Amino acid sequence: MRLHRLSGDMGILAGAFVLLWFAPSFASDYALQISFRVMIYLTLAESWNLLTGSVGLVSLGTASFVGLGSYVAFGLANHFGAPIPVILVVCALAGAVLAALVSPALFRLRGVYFTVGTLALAALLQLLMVNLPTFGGASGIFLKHDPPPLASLYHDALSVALVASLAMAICARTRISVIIRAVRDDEDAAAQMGVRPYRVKLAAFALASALIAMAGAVQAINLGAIEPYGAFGLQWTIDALSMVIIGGIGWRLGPLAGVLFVVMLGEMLANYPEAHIAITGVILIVLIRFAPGGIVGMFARLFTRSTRLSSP
Amino acid sequence: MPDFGTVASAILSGLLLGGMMGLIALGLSIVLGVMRLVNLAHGVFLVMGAYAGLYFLKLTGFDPLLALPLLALGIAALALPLYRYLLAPLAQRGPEAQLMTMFAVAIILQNLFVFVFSADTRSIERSYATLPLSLGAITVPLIYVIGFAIAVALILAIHGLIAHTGFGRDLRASAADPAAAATLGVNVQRVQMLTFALGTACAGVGGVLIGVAFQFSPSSGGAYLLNSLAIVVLGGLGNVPGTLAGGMILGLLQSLGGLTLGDGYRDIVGMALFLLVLVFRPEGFLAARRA
Amino acid sequence: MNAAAAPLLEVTGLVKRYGGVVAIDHVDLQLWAGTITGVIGPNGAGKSTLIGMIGGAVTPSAGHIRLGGRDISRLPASERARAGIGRTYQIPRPFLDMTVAENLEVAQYSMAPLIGAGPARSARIELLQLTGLLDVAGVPARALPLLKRKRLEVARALALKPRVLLLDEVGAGLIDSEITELITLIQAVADASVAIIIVEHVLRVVRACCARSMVLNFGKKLIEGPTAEILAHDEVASVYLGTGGARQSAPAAPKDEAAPPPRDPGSLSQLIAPRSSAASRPPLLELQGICAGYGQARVLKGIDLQVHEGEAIAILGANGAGKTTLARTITGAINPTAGTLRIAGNDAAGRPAHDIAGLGIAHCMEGRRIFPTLSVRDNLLVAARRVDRATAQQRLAAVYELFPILAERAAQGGTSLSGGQQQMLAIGRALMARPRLVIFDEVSLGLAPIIMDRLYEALATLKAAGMTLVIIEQDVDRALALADKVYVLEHGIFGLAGDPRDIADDPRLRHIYIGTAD
Amino acid sequence: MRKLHKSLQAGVLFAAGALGLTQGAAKADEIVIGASLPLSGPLAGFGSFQQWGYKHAVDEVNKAGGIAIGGKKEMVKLIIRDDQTNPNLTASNTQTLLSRDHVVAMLGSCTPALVNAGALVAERAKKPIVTGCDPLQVFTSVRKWKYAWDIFFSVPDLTVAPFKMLAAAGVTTNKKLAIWHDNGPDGQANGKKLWPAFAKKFGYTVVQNAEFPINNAQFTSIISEAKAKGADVVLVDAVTPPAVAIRKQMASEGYKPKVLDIEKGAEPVQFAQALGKLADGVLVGGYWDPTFPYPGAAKLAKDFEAETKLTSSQHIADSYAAAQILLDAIAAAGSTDADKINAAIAKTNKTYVVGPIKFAADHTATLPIVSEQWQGGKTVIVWPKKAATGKLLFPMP
Repeated sequence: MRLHRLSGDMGILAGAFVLLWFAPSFASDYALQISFRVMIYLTLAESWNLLTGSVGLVSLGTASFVGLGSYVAFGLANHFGAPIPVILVVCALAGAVLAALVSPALFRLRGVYFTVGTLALAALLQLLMVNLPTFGGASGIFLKHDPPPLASLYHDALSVALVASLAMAICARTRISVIIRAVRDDEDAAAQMGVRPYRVKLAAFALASALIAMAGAVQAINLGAIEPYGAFGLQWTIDALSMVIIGGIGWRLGPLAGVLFVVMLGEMLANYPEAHIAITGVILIVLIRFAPGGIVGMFARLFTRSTRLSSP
Repeated sequence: MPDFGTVASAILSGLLLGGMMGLIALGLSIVLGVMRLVNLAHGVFLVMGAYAGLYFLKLTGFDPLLALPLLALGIAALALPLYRYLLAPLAQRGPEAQLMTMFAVAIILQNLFVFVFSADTRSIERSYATLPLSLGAITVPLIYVIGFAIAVALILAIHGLIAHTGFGRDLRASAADPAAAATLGVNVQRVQMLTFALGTACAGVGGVLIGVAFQFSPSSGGAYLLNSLAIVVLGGLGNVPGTLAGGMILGLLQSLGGLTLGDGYRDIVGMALFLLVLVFRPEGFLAARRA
Repeated sequence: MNAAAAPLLEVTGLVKRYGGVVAIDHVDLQLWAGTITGVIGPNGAGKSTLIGMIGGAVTPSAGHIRLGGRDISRLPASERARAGIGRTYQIPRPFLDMTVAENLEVAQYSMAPLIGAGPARSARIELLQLTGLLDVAGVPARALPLLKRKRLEVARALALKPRVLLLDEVGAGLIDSEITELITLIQAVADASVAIIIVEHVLRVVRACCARSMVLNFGKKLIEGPTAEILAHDEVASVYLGTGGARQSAPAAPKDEAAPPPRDPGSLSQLIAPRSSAASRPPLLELQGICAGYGQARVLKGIDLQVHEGEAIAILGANGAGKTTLARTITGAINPTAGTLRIAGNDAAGRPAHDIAGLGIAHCMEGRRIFPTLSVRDNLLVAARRVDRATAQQRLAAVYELFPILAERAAQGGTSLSGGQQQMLAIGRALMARPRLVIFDEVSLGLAPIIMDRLYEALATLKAAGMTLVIIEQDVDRALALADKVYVLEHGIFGLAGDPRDIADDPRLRHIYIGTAD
Repeated sequence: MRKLHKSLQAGVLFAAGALGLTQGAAKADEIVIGASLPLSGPLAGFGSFQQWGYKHAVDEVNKAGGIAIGGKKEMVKLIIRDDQTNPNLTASNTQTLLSRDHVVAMLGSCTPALVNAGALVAERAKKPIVTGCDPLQVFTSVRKWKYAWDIFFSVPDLTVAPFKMLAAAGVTTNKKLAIWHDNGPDGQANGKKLWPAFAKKFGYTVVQNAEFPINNAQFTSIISEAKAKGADVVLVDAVTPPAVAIRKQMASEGYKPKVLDIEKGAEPVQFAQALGKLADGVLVGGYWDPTFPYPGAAKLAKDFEAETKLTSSQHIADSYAAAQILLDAIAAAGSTDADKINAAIAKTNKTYVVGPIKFAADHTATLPIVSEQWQGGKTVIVWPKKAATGKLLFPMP
């Protein structure tokens, strides 16, 4: 039954992927730009939803891995002339390795302490990059060669987002989901049943970090220039988190809904630059207050059957 | 190698500054303890306090440090409607909803400050803020000593309030088990509202001190928020004297880090220390002293 | 039992210290496959700590635990589970948002991630059948009543295919008929390959299931042997039951805890609100057609109740009948969805909890709910509201007179007390408001019989002094002995109400409360 | 399953609808140019000056009837987006302006990180971008530009100015120099390389070289070290908030060097407003002042102050000039074709409000540097002599 649902998800994802893959041939440049942004944010949001919505690790460390991916990608491109697929694979590995390196420390922390620990990690990495001249210091690094054209970058972002969505589908639709939810609900009780909570959390953390690092790499190549304040900026963390909360935390479709909403809202409000942020804040407050399960939660109440991954 | 005077002055000013940071962190700490809320608008409340001090001086000509109680009350009063209309309705909804709401409040207020006061860097100009205080080879800014004295006095007053009064008992009970406290007759919403106001007032008073001693702009709040979080963890959640000690330790170590590694590494030392404490004593470095 | 064979589980010199307190002091234990061993002892004897150390939730300070010859003392809980140790929690901890079947999948898939879906399913069905949960396989664990949650605990532990099964207080909180069902389950589970440890207050379970038992007292093994002999032993009786002439000779419980309450109720007037003088006064508490619940689940379905000043009311009922929901509705922790709630004539439905407390209703909550960060004294003072310092001190003195141990421990942290002392603190705290009516919710739950006696003496003293009481209890005998009037909750309505003597003899009580005679 | 499908469909429809809504319908007879500016975040102060400069130039052209394209006068529409001081947003804003609003050319943001992020996008899209607010050497170090143009000061000009000024004024110091700089890009470039090199050339001894985080607030140990070492000359590279803190703490540490030059941070009027009397004597390099003998200089400052009731800043000048250069180029090209505009920009040769502009082969035009000193709440140009509006206050009070 569960596998049946998984194959359904796979089908939809494959269909969407094929459809979107050919978007550059009929969509406008603007639509492509927006889609690129959606794919990057979707990857971040899916990863954050896996960590927080499913495993229960409230992370404020998204920026650490975006920055890591950016710097690793530039190192590979500038020093070795690596092609993008290679860059993505290495960045994913780097993200997973960093996650594995810091997890012995971070996983000792529970609840709000884990959260501030991840926040401190991002701040620490940013400060280190600013001060270490090896990595360009505060001036950052420029890509030596021109980045590939938008259509090609779009395909990279789309592929990363597909990998992220596939991974989340597997986490949500297979027996893995039972284990993940057990760890989130009651770590001790799960351990008493033979689940190794540390490994489960580490696997989720490494997976999310690998995905985020890949998104960071694509975004950095798109920019052509990186420096610590932008690459390790808190804004990445806040974006991922607010998109998932707006979309509906813990819901399978929450990240997608949140990303679409926030990106569209940003575009619509961009013509009022002075008030843009304040209006976003007001909308955020109203949504949190009156749509507790986010956009998806709101819609789900209208349907009887729900596609809920798990309750928050 | 720097001489004795430089080292001693750095250590002392680090400690004094840490005391002021302790007051700011205390506001964050009590709100976190009672409401389980990491108040992401804490830094913006600090900036609000600084603007309040600046305009108080401009409009009345009176020294804002002398009018601190008045300013604190004013800022606390602003926190009440925020609690009543934004936070209280979300009380049953878990911490994320309140967290995100306060984040939204922070960006709205910051935007509002830019709009009303412009993005300019401001400072509350007082003549004593630029006087040195020398003791032999040791020189520290007089304002650090004044700020430290005010901060310590307030921290001790809050400690007394929490440890020895009926309100403090209600506060501790609400923090430990809000449902049980309510059943015993404690108006938990009122306690939370007053705690939120008190925490906001701490940020506001800290903001006036920062405004006089340093400078501020609408976007200054973020750095103080991060520092305060580090201090809360260092001092142990809900531990009032620990928060003061945590602030002073952080200030001291940042000064020492700056002296030994260069000032570029000040913040790194703070962050690294913060992570180390988190990892080895997540309940706080000084939590053992907790009652 | 084959004494010559190597034991399946061997515990040697096990020690657990918490700071200066020794919770388990050099305990040895040997278990063979196919046996069931009972562990009994008073509250705080270290029974749960022992289970925790064997299961891996608690790290031993010293000593060794060997499973089939392999030293597992330092392994984390997950590895012990994988090595074949299954445990249940005293208070069930199912994954609330998962269905019953999914709860079992957690154990299955963690042990054998690649097991085929078919075999896993049939193994699950078999387990669910064995534990009587097949009909609720698709129900979220959140919706299960206590008995089924306890069964789920057992089923989850069994899904590990354990070699050693640790059952922690599976009988606690269950009524007689439910305990009978549990005994049947345990006996069905036992087979030649499994060693079972049962930690239990309910002696019926131990008697029925365990061939051998050991008694723990103050962290030490007091005695070990065949269950029947153990239970007949004088020393055990004095330690555990607090009965008989052995009381002086054994440290059954600290003396101060067992001291009788003051005979002179004079000081109690500080703690009991004076009666109103009006002749035609309305009932102190009046419920009409009260309905309440949580979200979609309707728990109370039309409750009518009147409590007059000076009355002692007992509310009985099986687990899940809605007793605690009723208490929470009266005290404002949840709002009724229908009906009227009047306190001394004032409409109180929908008012917040602190308002209701202000009207003179105190609630001595289930689970005690002591504030860990407050001292004993501050725990008490929280409840003395809107009174001057002198009055608060008088009330404090009166509570201390009722429970002298609280005066001794006044400056200590609230949760540093033993379970019984914490319950006294909870009662004292409820009285500090000088309430007009107190609801006592499961005050005896999880306590040794001697402490239960002591608490019920205190309640009797309060009643004698004129206090209005609502007692929510599972223990029928104690409640019937104290109450003027008894109500029995069944599926959210009062199935039976009346004079305790009539109720006690009423055959319907047996039907409603204990279940059918067989 | 069906629900999921429905939701996906709904999502796609929603997205398509939203995109349709936001498609900016540019009128046929408009020339659209765009800019992404830091209107919020730490650089919001700069952003607001630039926004005024850009808008002012566009307004003037429109008041004069617009620009002739193919013989027909068209109005200019300037679309500004906020990048929140985040280079990621500068890039995406620029992408959106190019692809959605079909702007014919861009105006730059402020500071290297933001300007470069936007310029790289425009460069790839082959659309011209004219900017100020990006020091020339940083700008040219990014790449060889084809479509991006920068008018600003040259970094060596700025860093050498204090030395030249002191030499010209003929004042005596003990030639002991303390350098304090933040760890931002220009802070590191000036503080680590350029100043020490010039110090050697001009015969100064660097007794201290301290680096601090960009938003540092606590400088007492740096200051007391310089004091202990007896440096007469202090050169600082910092943004305004730490600049204010440095000046305050120097006073409260009782440290009075004879010369204090704070690059970047001491430039805006808020520096003097925040410090009051303490600002007196502080030196800072500048590239523009209303007293400059260029057409429209005095009027520009007057217009700004009349319109906004705020004190003017040099940032209104380079932004105003950048916009004028672009608009002139569009007019010269008589077309909205990017390459034609770009070629016209390259041919720019005219004196603007900031001085004569003629782009070098590396797409830069250098603004001359002057040394300014705060005196009584106002800046006075003290060097070079031909631009001077006042006398050097020495030593610093």
